[in-house]
Amino acid sequence: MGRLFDFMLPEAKSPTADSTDALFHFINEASLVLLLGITFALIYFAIRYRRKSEDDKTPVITHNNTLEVTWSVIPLLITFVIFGWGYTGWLNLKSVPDNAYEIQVNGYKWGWNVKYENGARTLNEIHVPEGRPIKIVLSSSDVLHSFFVPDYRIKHDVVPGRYTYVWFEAEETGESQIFCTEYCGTKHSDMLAKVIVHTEEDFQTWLEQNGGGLEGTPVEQGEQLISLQGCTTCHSVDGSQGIGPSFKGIWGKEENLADGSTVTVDENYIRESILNPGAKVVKGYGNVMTPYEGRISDEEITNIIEYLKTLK
Amino acid sequence: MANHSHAHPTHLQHHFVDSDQQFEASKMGMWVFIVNEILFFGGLFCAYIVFRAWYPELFTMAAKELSTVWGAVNTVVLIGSSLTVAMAIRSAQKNQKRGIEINLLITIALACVFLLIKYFEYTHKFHLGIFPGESLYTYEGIDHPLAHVFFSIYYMMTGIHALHIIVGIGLMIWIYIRARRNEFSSEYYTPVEITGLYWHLVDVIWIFLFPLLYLIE
Amino acid sequence: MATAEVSTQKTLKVQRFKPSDNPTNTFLTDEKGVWAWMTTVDHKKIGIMYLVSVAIFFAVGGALAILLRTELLTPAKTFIEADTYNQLFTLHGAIMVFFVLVPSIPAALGNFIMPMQLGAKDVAFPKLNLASFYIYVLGAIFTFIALAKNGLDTGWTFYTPYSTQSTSSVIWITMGVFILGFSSILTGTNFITTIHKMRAPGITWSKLPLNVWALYATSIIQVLATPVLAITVLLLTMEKWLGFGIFDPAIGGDPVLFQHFFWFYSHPAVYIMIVPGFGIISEVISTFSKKTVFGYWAIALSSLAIAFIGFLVWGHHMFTSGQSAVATTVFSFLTFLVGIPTGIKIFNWVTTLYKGSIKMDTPMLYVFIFLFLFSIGGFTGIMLGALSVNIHLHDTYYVVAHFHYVMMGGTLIALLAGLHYWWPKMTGKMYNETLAKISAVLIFVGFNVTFLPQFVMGAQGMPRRYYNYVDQFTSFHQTSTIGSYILGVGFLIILYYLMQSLFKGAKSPANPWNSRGLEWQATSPPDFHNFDHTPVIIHGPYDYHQPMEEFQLGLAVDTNGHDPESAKEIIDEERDQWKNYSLG
Amino acid sequence: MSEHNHHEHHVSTAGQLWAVGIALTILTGLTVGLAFVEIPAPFDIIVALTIAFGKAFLVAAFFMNLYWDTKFNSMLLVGALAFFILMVAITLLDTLYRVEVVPSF
Repeated sequence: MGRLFDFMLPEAKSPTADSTDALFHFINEASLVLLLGITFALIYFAIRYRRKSEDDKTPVITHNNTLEVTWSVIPLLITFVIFGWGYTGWLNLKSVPDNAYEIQVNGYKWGWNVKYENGARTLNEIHVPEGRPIKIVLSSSDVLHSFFVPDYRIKHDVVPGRYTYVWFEAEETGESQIFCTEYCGTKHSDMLAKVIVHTEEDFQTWLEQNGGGLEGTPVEQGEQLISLQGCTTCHSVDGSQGIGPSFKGIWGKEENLADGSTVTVDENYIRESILNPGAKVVKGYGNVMTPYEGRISDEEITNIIEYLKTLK
Repeated sequence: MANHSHAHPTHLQHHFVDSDQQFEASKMGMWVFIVNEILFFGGLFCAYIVFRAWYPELFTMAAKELSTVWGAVNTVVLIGSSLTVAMAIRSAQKNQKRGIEINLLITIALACVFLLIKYFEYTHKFHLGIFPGESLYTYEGIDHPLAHVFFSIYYMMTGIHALHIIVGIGLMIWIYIRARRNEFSSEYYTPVEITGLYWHLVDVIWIFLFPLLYLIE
Repeated sequence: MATAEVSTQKTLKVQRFKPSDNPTNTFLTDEKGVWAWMTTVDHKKIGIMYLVSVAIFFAVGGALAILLRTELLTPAKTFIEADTYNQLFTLHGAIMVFFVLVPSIPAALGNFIMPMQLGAKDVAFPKLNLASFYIYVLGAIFTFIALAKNGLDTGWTFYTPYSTQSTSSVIWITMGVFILGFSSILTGTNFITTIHKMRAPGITWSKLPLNVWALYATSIIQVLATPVLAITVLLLTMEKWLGFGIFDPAIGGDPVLFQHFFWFYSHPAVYIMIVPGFGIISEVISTFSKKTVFGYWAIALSSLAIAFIGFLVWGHHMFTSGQSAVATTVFSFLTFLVGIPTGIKIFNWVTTLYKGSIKMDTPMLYVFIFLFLFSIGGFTGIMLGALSVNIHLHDTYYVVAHFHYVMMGGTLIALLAGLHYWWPKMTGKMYNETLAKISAVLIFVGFNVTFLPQFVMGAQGMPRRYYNYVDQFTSFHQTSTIGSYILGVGFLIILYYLMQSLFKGAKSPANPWNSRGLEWQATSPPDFHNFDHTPVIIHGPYDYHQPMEEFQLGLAVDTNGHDPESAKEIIDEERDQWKNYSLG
Repeated sequence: MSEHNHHEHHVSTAGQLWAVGIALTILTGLTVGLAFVEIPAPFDIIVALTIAFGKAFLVAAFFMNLYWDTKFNSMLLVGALAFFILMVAITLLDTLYRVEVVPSF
């Protein structure tokens, strides 16, 4: 259905968008009518009643209660309609269908960790089946973030220490952009992710292939872990400059710390820097990393260390 | 009568028409400032109420660390000082210069007593390791993970209140000096009156702080 | 009231005081020299000092905006680093809100004009007024210290826990804001008392200029809301410094509670910024259409209604924050209620033009620009108040565009209207009308080119506070950047012709616009005491059907008469006498 | 008072002031005493706050002279309290009614 303000909205890809879009168009169109009315009146009066001489006499019109009541009550009624409409649409956004498929998303500086029911994990990609309501349970490991998918018209802040949620139902296969919309620091604008919509069968296959944890030698697992955990967002593996020190050649290196002392990069230093990054910060870098205490197992740390040893 | 009000008394500032306008304006200005103060402390009370509604057990447990007796003594001390300030204004209205001075001195003394008691309360807590803020707080006598939050609120409320007491003492010393210089009379005692209003406000705030912090069972 | 029972016995004798077009003695010639300015308690000089400070801060904030827009020319890095960008947008917001918009109209123009509109010699507490200015300066110093140290990267909203974890100079800035808050509080206290106690004979509440009503409503908000900001930033400072555990979830606090505290001030604060603008619009629209303002009481009382309801809607900044569903519903409902009084104002202003004698001088041109831009700001505000739509639009460029339409298209345009309207009164000089109109048109065009595309890209999904952006938004961003340059040029032209007018401008008569307002019945620029007599008011400030002579009355003898009601009575009795005098 | 032109400022008698001071002290004693009596949960704080408001009223009305002052100053005080209550009430609408979402796996 073609509406005047269609150009403003991205194509809707979830039933959660329907009510929102209808209201968006209604308010825009009603506003346009009023705005044109006001503008027309302004221009008409300015021309019709322009000053002809400095001695112009104007009539004394002080007030008109009928008019005042009219232009108070009519807008009031319109806004009541808008309120009710917005409220019902919003209730729908909050009411997750019972059969919704649940996925956990953890926001951190700066990326999204995604966890599925069978233990599969992805970074900055949410794989979902089409035609099924999806509930995203949101948590944060550091500061406030906000989970926003324009195509589905959903958004919710991700609050540390609490769980929040959004839901949607992808109508067709394809990809939709995810943004972080609560300012969270240096790479806030790079905290992007994608919803990847599969057919039901493709999704099940994908889930099976990725479920059951990581496979391979410790070094191979470590390599996968540093991207899954989002380490590579800030620490490069090729020696290029990032938010944190590069992993290339880090093993066994003497690092100068911010407090003036030095430390040799060994197992204990790496372990401490993952669990409590603020303890020993390398000179020239900020203390901005999220502590991974409670979010990573000892075995995973060992695997990461094994991998780092190979990055000469 | 009419001549009198036409004469320009020394205390009358140039932009006012007469003493009455000046007095009423000053007093109203002080009341508007009191509105500020209420909302200023209001923010703290709001934090208090929100956290008390969330963690009632924390407040019951933590309040046991506060001394009801000394809190009550301080309440009476402040009530006494409010009384003497009111008496000072009355003395000014009745042209009793000695009365203003004596009552102000008693008020200042009582305010100092209040601060002294507060000082001992604070140092006792510091001694136990009850400091404001999670990073300094070391006391382990309260079995609640958020014990430091109660004391953050406690220190903030009583600390800002104590700051107001200190400002009040300064104001009253200033008023006292002016009273010594014979600046006040039944014709002009605006500074005494508005300082008094301020002091009563400080009293009223304590009247609420006392049961909310000390008397939780 | 006490004075009422007193003055009934007095006889008021009035006579006409026609303001001289060539005053020999003005507040500018009275006390000269830097020291005299710095220690003055004259509300007019203090107003001008505020105006200069605000202009400087606006230039800084504007320059930051130009840098930001330039960086956004390309989707990736254009010329500055991400961290620098984050600092720049934080500073742009903080400076524009705390140092420009909040003090702009009340403290600068309001300080100058309001006591004159009341026929008073000064505000109630002139020394306090000067103190407010220096507190403002002190707040600015703290801010500059913060910049010199580590800057600020939290956004002007200081959301926890980002702000408590940030390594930038948050504490210096929050202390700066704390101090600045007291400047605002004291100005508000001063104005409320002044409006109540300092009115000249005859100025009843129903003859109060709408500008004064607007400043009254503003002062009420300042007095009630600003202390909460003070306590909020104090708690935030403590949270960061000692770890209080009230706002930071890592140590037991609640970040959403911080947002409540913050917006309890910062939402009413947007009314602190816009309501004084409403006052200016009412004044200008009446003068340049030579007509009584339509619906005086509707406009006056709607300011108070906005001040009141404006306190109850702060949670509409938090619809996606995780606040409870009950709170969200209530806040959304109340948000629509605050839209109504604003709409009433716009309708009344437009109706005022009906059958007027409309002269499109620069101030009036700005009023028309205001009515158009602010209407858009208002309608998009309704859009953002609707719950479901808000979920989609929150924290996108749609919001950025909305508040720029309200704050810049509203407050700043109103400020420009007021500045051009009162410039002759303040300086005694006329500015170049042609250049003024050219720059007004440039600003109108530049503004829309800058911010209209932001509505579209916001609705498309472009989040705010983004250093990089996805390619699909490139053309919108580039258009917006070009618009910002046009805006910049517009403001530079204003700076040029206003400075030029100071040195080479034609001399302004006492009342160049033939306004009935009391401030125009003083000389331009006014005398040190504003009027060399005590003005007496018998007509409303917009009674254009009454002869000009009847707006130039003052007490014939110096008495203490200060009562509105009795003045009117007595003046009516003596009407014939002075009428002969003045017309003869 | 010979000054007809002046607003009559109320002058409290020493007895009035002392009476208020004593009443305040008694109320303080009362609230402390009641704190040691076991009053069930919501009522203990209601009683304590009622007494506190009573004391605040005495101070405002008689020490701060609101009882004899222009009504506008009382209005300022009541207005400030009203806005404080609004602030708290609306904040509580959020903090008391949050729903916890706990993930199922």
